[in-house]
Amino acid sequence: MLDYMLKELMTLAAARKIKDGDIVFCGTGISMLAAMAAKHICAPNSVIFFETGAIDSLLEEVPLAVADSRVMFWTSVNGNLADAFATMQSRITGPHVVGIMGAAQIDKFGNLNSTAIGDYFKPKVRFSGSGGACDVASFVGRTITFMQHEKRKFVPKVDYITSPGWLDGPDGRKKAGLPDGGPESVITNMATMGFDDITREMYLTGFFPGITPQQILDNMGFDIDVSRATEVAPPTNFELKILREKCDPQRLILG
Amino acid sequence: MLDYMLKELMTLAAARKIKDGDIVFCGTGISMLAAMAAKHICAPNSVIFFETGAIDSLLEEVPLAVADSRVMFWTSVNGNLADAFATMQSRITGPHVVGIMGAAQIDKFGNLNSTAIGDYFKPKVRFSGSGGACDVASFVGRTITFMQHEKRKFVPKVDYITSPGWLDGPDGRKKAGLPDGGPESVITNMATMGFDDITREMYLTGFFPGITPQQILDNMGFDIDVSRATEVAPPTNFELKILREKCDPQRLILG
Amino acid sequence: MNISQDKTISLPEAVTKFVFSGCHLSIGGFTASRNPMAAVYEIIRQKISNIHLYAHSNGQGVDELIGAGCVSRLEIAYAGTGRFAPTCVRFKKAAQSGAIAIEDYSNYQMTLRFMAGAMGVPFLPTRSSLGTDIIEKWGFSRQMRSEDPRLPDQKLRVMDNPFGSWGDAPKLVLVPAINCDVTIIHVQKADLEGTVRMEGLSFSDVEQAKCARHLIVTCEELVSSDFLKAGPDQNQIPSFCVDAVVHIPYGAYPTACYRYYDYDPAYLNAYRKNAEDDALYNAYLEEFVYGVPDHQGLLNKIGNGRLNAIKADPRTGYAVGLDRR
Amino acid sequence: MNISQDKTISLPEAVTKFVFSGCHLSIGGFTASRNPMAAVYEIIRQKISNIHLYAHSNGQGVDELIGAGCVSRLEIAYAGTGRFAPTCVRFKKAAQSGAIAIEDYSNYQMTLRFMAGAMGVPFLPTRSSLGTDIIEKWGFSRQMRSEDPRLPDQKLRVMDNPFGSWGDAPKLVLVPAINCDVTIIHVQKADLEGTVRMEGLSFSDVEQAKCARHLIVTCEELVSSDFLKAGPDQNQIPSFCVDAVVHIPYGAYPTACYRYYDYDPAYLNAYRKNAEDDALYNAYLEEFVYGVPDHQGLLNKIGNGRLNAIKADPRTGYAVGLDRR
Repeated sequence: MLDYMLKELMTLAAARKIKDGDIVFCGTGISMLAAMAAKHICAPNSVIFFETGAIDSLLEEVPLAVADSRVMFWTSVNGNLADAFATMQSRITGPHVVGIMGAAQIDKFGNLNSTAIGDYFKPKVRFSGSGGACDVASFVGRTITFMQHEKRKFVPKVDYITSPGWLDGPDGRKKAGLPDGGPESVITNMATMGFDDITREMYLTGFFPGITPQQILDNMGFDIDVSRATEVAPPTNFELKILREKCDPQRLILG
Repeated sequence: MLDYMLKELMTLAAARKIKDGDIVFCGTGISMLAAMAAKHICAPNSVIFFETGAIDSLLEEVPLAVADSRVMFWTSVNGNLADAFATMQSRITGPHVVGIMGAAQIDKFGNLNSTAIGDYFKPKVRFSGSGGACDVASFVGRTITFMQHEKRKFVPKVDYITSPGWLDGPDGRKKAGLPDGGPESVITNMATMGFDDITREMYLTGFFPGITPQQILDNMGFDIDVSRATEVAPPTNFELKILREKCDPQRLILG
Repeated sequence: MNISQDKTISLPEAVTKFVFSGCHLSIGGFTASRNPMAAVYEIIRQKISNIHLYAHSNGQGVDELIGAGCVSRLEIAYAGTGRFAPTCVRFKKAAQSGAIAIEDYSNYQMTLRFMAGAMGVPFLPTRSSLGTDIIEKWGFSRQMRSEDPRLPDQKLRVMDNPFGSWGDAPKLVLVPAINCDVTIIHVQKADLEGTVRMEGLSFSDVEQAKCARHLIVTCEELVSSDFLKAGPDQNQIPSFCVDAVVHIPYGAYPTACYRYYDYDPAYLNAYRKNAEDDALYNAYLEEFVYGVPDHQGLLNKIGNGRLNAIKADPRTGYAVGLDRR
Repeated sequence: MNISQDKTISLPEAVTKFVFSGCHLSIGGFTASRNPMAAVYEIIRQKISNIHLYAHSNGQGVDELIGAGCVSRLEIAYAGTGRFAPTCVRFKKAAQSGAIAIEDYSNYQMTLRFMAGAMGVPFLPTRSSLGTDIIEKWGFSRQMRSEDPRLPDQKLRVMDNPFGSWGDAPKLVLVPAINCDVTIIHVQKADLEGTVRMEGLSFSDVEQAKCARHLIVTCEELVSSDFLKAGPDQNQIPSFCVDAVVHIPYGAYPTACYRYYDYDPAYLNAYRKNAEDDALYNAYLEEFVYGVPDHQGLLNKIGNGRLNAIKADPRTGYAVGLDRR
């Protein structure tokens, strides 16, 4: 068995979900590594783009922010925020976009909080705020969310809905007036989760090697169906090689 | 007395109305010559721009369309239509824009028709349509309109309001919800006209040398006040030199 | 959406694949510049009819499509070709005879309508045209609109500012988005995947390109992706918006393509003269459009002498001293 | 509006002239790139307070203005400095202590708000944030809004699509325009009159620039108008939008300026550490901001060694191999 870090498996689990031809919206950190890895592993014709307007950046070095000069070098188009978000809101390109995001809290319908813990007006902990996350979650065909698997992060009700998931269930997005699309999967340091096609509730799709479904449930603030879960395939030699040698050779993100 | 063409005096009469610092919107033809002449004569810091997005074009040769490659060469910024019209609609730059336009018909409130004569749905004569004219007339601080002085062009009621003047009088623009600003002057091959500050009705401000106010009235489909008119100064030697040598040396527009 | 890394295709194939009778089409360019003329002539040769056409100030392309009988409905701001035809002649005749249905907007409104389509919103607001007949007179009737799901139910809407006095704009005109079936633009440079670089003014080509379900890009030069990636600040359209790339030098002829060639005054003047008379116009179509197999055929007929005369000067991007009378 | 042909002015003069206590200010840049830091530090040195600040994802500039006590109200989408501070530290403290009033939007909403201001319309529509607390929770109360004519009466409005099913968007969120008193952006190149060329991504700087009553442009290089006019497709802001041009090399330091220099990881990491502790932060301000007479003073303190380390590589536009831990 190969020696790998959980962070590597998380990244690859996301990369495997990217389809050829997807337009991949990502931030920095492991979401960007996942997008980069996917281009080498399973989606050679996918295009990475950033909310700052950079499309198809070469990424010779890992950027530390989506506005990093490293995203501006050797791109197809250097646009701006207005362009980038229009691509996602567009009825033509938007459905082909997969957004990879993160958050401080998530609920069973995949609603995300990246704004504040506690009362919005007197926050216990204040975070950065939406950035483009709310826009991406509102517009695009599907989203993948990275989370740390902790009880305080998987909560019955997020303190603030920054980015819409399925809202309050099957008709939530439709009632709110949002486009089709929504959360597809959640990837943590323990598991992968999807959302039921009918109920739109989160369920366990995969558990990482060495982790049991019960351990996963023990680290969540709400129950999910675990009956459909299978073990997530560990990284292949090829996948690890791509990730380590092509995507983050300096280990700025993988550590 | 200098020998000059009426077309030259028309052009110069418009040029004289451009103030230093004005942002000058113009089309092709004599409106552009007027803008070019003004830069040399009275408004060195005025900036010429075109609805196609070209700003401050050098204009080494006279363009025959606002999309002519000649407007794209040696400009400050090559933008696009969205930029150009936003500059005019903007509450900050719009009031500083003077628009120079033309039309097939005009009424006493300076409303312009460049769409159709007769019934819109079964036009007797169809013209090109608004282009940017309606936008300019809606947005900018003041407009100058070039007309041929003919009865069929100065009509009591235009067949189609393409570009808003003062609409139906003093409160017309306000009632319609338009910004401040509106028609400032009309320049023909016989005269210059303004609009009364109170009634917003057209009145004669100047008659060309050799033309009487009565001749002017005889060539209009409605009456205007001629009591405030004075003779328009003929072109100076300097003005003619600028126009002929700097603005249209090939006489593509002046003929 | 086409995700392949080589989207090049011949012009006849591209037109056959994406342009169909009854389709909603928009074409780029402005008056006598960068009209996708090679594609326009190919549409005419393929006798595609009943087109619902959108343009802002497109001149020559619109007039030739109308003249050849390809168009049944037109939404437009301006139909003129600069000094060569202050009002496009076949357009004028079609409007006066009632041969086509026309709906008028302003240039900014058409631009905003393409932009709304590109942005994925159903409308955008402007203050343009308040108090005018652009609001009062609908070229397409309410009934026609309600019967056609491909048209918005209203030409445009005037609304009170929902933010009260904010922005000092008591009323707004909402213009509906255009989401057409296909847009065709002609550009200076593209790569195999479809990344586009336009030089000089881009008009509203970017918005037109992005509001369409399918986009055909015809280009003067097919360049390498590396060439474009070395100057990405100058590229405007990403490959994922593009369905077909057609390499067709002089693809805007007889209109101008900045830095490549000028408009051809001889062609445009002769066109106007022919357009005035139905018999002459039919003869023009027979000789210059139907009578040639493709755009190269037209260029061969024009000959190197005239093409050389309109060749762009490298310093200015147009043909300096060209006889434009 | 300034129509003179030479708008250059010193940074202290520009700040004194256009930035005032209580003013509505927007600053350009994004997280750790092209923040107008020299201007930010000058505002702090001039002890301008009670600023109503607008930004989308501005990181370092926003945090330093908040940390120094210059800001009383903030409208923002994201306050983070990339990996250097996923949430800006002084912002976080101010939010948690209630020291400043904050109103949250998304990045696209802030961009559209600047764009609406630049376009001269009171709002623009989007589908973003439907169903979320960005709509439900207003950082500024209805009462505060109704009492302040410089704020729209509503944070945003949800409306039914006035064109029915057109565009398949049953509901829209209308976001109100921002028309601020002054915007400050830092760019790569400008001429004396103020024509601007940004290189790499322009973020929302163009929209921010055009929505403001006054615009201060700080630039790395003052270039000739002829230089800019030789490549006008690459210029974004015309001179008539610009009130003041300030030539200030390293004006974005410690954030990055594409093709000129990278961000300074040492500065940003030390900043974050200092920001965590009030005493350390005051010492930081005393030493690095109040303790230097101007931006050059800060650069002198940093020293050529570190400035050389972040110098951009000409091929890539950033400092290749820079130690960024």
